[in-house]
Amino acid sequence: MRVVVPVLEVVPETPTTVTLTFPYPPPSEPGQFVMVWLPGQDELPMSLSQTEGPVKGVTIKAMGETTRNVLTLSRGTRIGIRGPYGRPFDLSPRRVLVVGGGSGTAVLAPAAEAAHRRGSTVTVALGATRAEELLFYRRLSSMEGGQVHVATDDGSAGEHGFVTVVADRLLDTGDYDALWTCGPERMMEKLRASARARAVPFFASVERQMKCSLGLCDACAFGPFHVCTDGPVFSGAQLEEVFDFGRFKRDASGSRVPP
Amino acid sequence: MRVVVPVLEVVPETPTTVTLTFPYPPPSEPGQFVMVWLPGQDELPMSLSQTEGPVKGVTIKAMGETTRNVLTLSRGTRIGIRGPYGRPFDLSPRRVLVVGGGSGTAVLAPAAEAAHRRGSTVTVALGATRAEELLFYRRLSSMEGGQVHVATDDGSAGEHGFVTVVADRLLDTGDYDALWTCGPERMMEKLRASARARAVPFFASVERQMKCSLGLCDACAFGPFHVCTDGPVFSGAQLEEVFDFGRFKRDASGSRVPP
Amino acid sequence: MAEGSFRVGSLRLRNPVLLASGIWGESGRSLAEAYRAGAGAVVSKSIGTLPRVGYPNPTVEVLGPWGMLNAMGLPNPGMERYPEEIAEARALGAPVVGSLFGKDAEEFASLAQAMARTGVVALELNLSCPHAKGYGSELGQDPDAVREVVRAVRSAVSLPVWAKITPNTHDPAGLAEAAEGAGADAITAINTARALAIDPTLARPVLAHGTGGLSGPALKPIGLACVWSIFERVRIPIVGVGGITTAEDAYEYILAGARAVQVGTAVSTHGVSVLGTVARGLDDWVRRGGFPDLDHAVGAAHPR
Amino acid sequence: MAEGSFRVGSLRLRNPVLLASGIWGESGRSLAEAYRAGAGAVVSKSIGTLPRVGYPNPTVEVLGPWGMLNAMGLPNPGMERYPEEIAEARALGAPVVGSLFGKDAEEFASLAQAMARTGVVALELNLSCPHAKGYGSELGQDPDAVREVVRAVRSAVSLPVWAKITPNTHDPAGLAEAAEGAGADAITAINTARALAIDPTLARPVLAHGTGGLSGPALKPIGLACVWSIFERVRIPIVGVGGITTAEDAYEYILAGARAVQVGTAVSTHGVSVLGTVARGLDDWVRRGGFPDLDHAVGAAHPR
Ligand SMILES: Cc1cc2nc3c(=O)[nH]c(=O)nc-3n(C[C@H](O)[C@H](O)[C@H](O)COP(=O)(O)OP(=O)(O)OC[C@H]3O[C@@H](n4cnc5c(N)ncnc54)[C@H](O)[C@@H]3O)c2cc1C
Ligand SMILES: Cc1cc2nc3c(=O)[nH]c(=O)nc-3n(C[C@H](O)[C@H](O)[C@H](O)COP(=O)(O)OP(=O)(O)OC[C@H]3O[C@@H](n4cnc5c(N)ncnc54)[C@H](O)[C@@H]3O)c2cc1C
Ligand SMILES: Cc1cc2nc3c(=O)[nH]c(=O)nc-3n(C[C@H](O)[C@H](O)[C@H](O)COP(=O)(O)O)c2cc1C
Ligand SMILES: Cc1cc2nc3c(=O)[nH]c(=O)nc-3n(C[C@H](O)[C@H](O)[C@H](O)COP(=O)(O)O)c2cc1C
Ligand code: FES
Ligand code: FES
Repeated sequence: MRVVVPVLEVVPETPTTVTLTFPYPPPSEPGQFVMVWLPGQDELPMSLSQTEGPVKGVTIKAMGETTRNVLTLSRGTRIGIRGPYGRPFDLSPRRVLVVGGGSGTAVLAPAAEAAHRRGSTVTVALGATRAEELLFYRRLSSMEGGQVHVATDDGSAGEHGFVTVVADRLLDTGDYDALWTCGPERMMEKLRASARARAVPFFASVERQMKCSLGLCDACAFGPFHVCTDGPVFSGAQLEEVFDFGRFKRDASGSRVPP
Repeated sequence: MRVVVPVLEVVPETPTTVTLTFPYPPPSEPGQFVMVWLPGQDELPMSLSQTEGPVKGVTIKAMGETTRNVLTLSRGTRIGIRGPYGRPFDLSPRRVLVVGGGSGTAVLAPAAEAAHRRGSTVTVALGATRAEELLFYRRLSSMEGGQVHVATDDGSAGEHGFVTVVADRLLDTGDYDALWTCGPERMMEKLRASARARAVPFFASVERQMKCSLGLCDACAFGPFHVCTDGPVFSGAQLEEVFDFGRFKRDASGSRVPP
Repeated sequence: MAEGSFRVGSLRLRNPVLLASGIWGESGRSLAEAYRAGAGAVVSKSIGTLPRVGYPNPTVEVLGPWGMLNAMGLPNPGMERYPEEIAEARALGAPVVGSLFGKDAEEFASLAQAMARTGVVALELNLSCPHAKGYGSELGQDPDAVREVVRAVRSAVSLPVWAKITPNTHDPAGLAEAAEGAGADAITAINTARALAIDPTLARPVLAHGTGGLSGPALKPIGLACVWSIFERVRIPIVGVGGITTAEDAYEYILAGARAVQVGTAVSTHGVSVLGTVARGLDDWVRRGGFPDLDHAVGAAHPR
Repeated sequence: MAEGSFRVGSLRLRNPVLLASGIWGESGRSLAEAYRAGAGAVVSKSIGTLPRVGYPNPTVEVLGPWGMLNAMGLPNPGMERYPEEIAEARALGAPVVGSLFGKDAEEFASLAQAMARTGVVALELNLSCPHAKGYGSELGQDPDAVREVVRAVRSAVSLPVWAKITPNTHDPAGLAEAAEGAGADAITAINTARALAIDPTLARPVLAHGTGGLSGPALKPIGLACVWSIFERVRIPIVGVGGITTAEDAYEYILAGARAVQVGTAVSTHGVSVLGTVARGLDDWVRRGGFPDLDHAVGAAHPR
């Protein structure tokens, strides 16, 4: 059931991304998402980037009209929250490679931290268009013993090029029990191939059009699954069953369109 | 919420009265009542004459069409039950005089037994039109150390005349912490006067037209009270506030008529 | 809100939370108790010309904490006897809104005259009785019948006239417009929604009458939608009713466009003190909503 | 009941429990999954001529375990694109009832022809779309419009035609009669009930569209009453829908007069396996009720 809460903090993360925190006591796990209602505008699915304790957080990148308006929200603004929804990351793997692309890192950060706290070894690779768009670089670097590898499209930080190249190298040089990723779907699709080739269990957090988030309306139909209830985290094996993955999404009318 | 249950036993108690038992686990206390639905006929309030354990019982006297049909019910007939409703007898008094008139004894028997089990001294006076209409004489006589005084209108058992006369004598010769009664309202009204005159706390189980039994419809309006939720057991002090007691009841239209 | 500062049209009441018709309304003393428990006014049981015993039991079915059905069948002592109940309620200080039902405009008008003589503060017309013209329908589902009834009552009495609207219609606002056009002073919305419960083990309806009316929390979203659409199309005040249990519920009705509310089923599920609790809590909600008074909150959820 | 022994009119289905329209119906694969989970057939999302994105979010509001509101706004990929979804569902073995919505008889008829070519087993006409003639009303609230639409579709296709009735009416049976008279093969009853949720802290409706439709358990007593009254007045089969979560609920609809049922909201609250669970349990209820088969239980709660 939806509750209306005040925004506690608006933390700029990159020039196009902010974190909103708000009081929301229901327990949640990394990988789960909430529906964020900006009254008078829209209600959007957002992964929790802060999953512990009574104050939760979401990290939002300006994409369209609504998310652009989020950048200018102020403390105290009332927003509606319902959830958490969906299935979280399985935190049991001992050696995890985390590959984030752009705002996809939002959902990976709490998962990486939780795994790290449980004693897993967490290796992180982050991709972004340019240095200042790197999300949660500092947050993830501060995990003790962890290492954050970087790639940017323009070479302004880390490697010049795609984070998938960095990920492939890491896969080739290290041993991993799992690869976790969230980011542009074509990036994830590439990583799935890389992980499969190396027999590393693969888990991706997938985004689709969402309306009900209750497994009712079919807006998030994804092969035999619904992203809202069966995902957003899917295993490589599950994704094998989804023809659309990396190929199609559905727009708000339910029509298949390129992802 | 209503449940439909099979009648387990149909026990004849007098030529005009039967006890029905049925499985109904919800806990109840002596003085409370249930709504008994005879599908296709009517739904009537009936005090529980058996309040303990998962099998409950009601003891019904043939008065009108529906209750006459009850005499011919057979084992296995399905009836609807909802409740228990209402406030029970306070079982704390140590010396109780119980005065039953006709089928009113149905509600007094489990109360008398419960008080007796708790160690109270219970004296019983029963009235009926004639010997064979005495209800629960044997049941109440079997309470260890208890005593059952009897009056019949035709003198065919016990004293010839009204049970109120017996009660008055008992009140004059014994000490009581409470008088409990159920029966014709004019009888109860007389007993109230007797108890008041002797400063014996008085409690009566009152009958009124009932429809919802939920304190909603006002069918059982009784001064400032509703019999279904504030009663059916009322104290003498409460009855002081009810002009209608002993004077008027309401018919199904809500019109005041003689009791 | 200061005592007595609150109005529905020309009628002043101590607060905007009323007891709904048919609940605690058969006896004058019960009406008075509901007023004592904190209601702003109390609506009587719907009264017809002759005594009616109503339908046989079972007359109610509890579906869950979220709702119940009833088919009482308009039991009432009739207009000849009922004035003694109103007299008792009035003697105890309670302002009574007299609810009426009849088969046609003529019967409504003559009931209205009789009810007006009892000293009620307003009349509420229960238009949910079987309609002779339309098989299986209610008089209050037909805008022409509503217009006729309201007009007849309007010209028979000078008291405020409230028309109570059914949700069993495709166009509640159209019915309200008909009532407004005919001179109604307020719209009460809504009565119960037509509903049925079947006992599967017995393969028969639970209520003796068969179908009944849904009340309680599940009726709230339906009542809110009716008030919402009525508010968009009439100017006279709306009295919201249907599933109100908490002050928050009442406030939602106010935001949707109601100027007062009535509480029915919750008197049973939450005790009669719910009337005072809702009245006090509503005042808090209005204040916390930043409105100077309730009038400013009326309809505030509509886009401006 | 043996597989395939069950019928709605001339249509044979493996069991009488269908997936309701608008639930899991945007993609063919989801329809197939619902069939695999045990539905007797699946009803598609309501399809119109052109793609529609529907209303903005929020499109749903959960009120409690007893009900929810939605105002999706009929999102659908349009009749040009949707056949590929039906093809996928059929390829996976699922019998699909194609649901349609249009603004008038002509649009319905041409949609029906297009839908018929996709290989659906029947058509369901969703008559709950805004009606041009009546302000604020649905096309399906007007018996004349219902008659016109059904007649046009009837003469355009040879498939079974089901008319889906709204509860937002004073006379559901009258609408059903209109559909029957115009040649409908079955009545589906009911769609959601008009309802509203307001957020009191924000003083605004929760759903972006304002009003929405009530579904889930709270709709069951309303749906049962509609099926009850329709059964009394039409002879074609009725498909009952509204608040069915358990086999007991489905059986109550059968006793009220339905020959098949649809399950919507419960697919979300109880998972898609609810379809198979209800189908199997319904069979048990029919047997335990002492009926030789489901046909004998249809309408059995009506007085004979
Ligand atoms: C489970 C889930 C979790 C999510 N978590 C987050 C999160 O943590 N942070 C976050 O910023 N967003 C997240 N999203 C995406 C978010 O819900 C919005 O879809 C996105 O922010 C765009 O919102 P908008 O209304 O401003 O853009 P729109 O007006 O809808 O679109 C603006 C432009 O961006 C494109 N676009 C929109 N969404 C996407 C997308 N998902 N992928 C690629 N292109 C897109 C559109 O095609 C369009 O060109 C999540 C989505 C899902 C399903
Ligand atoms: C809280 C409560 C508990 C009850 N417990 C029992 C019980 O344990 N056993 C039991 O047999 N009955 C009990 N009753 C009474 C019972 O509910 C019926 O009212 C009564 O049995 C008559 O039913 P009927 O429909 O057959 O008679 P009706 O057809 O209603 O009436 C037949 C005749 O009996 C008269 N009559 C009906 N009821 C009464 C009455 N209460 N007092 C005096 N005259 C009456 C009528 O005026 C009429 O002349 C209780 C009532 C209440 C309110
Ligand atoms: C037991 C009962 C009896 C009712 N009797 C009447 C009546 O006589 N006249 C009337 O206009 N409404 C009557 N109603 C309808 C209520 O006044 C009210 O409109 C409806 O119950 C919705 O409000 P609620 O959900 O708060 O109960 C009755 C309702 C119930 C539950
Ligand atoms: C999210 C949602 C979308 C719906 N979309 C449609 C639709 O497109 N066409 C239609 O005829 N009914 C639609 N309905 C109504 C359902 O088919 C069904 O009639 C209603 O929900 C009542 O059944 P339920 O209580 O089992 O959900 C929709 C219902 C819901 C909850
Ligand atoms: S968003 Fe509606 S089914 Fe997933
Ligand atoms: S029986 Fe309805 S209030 Fe007591």
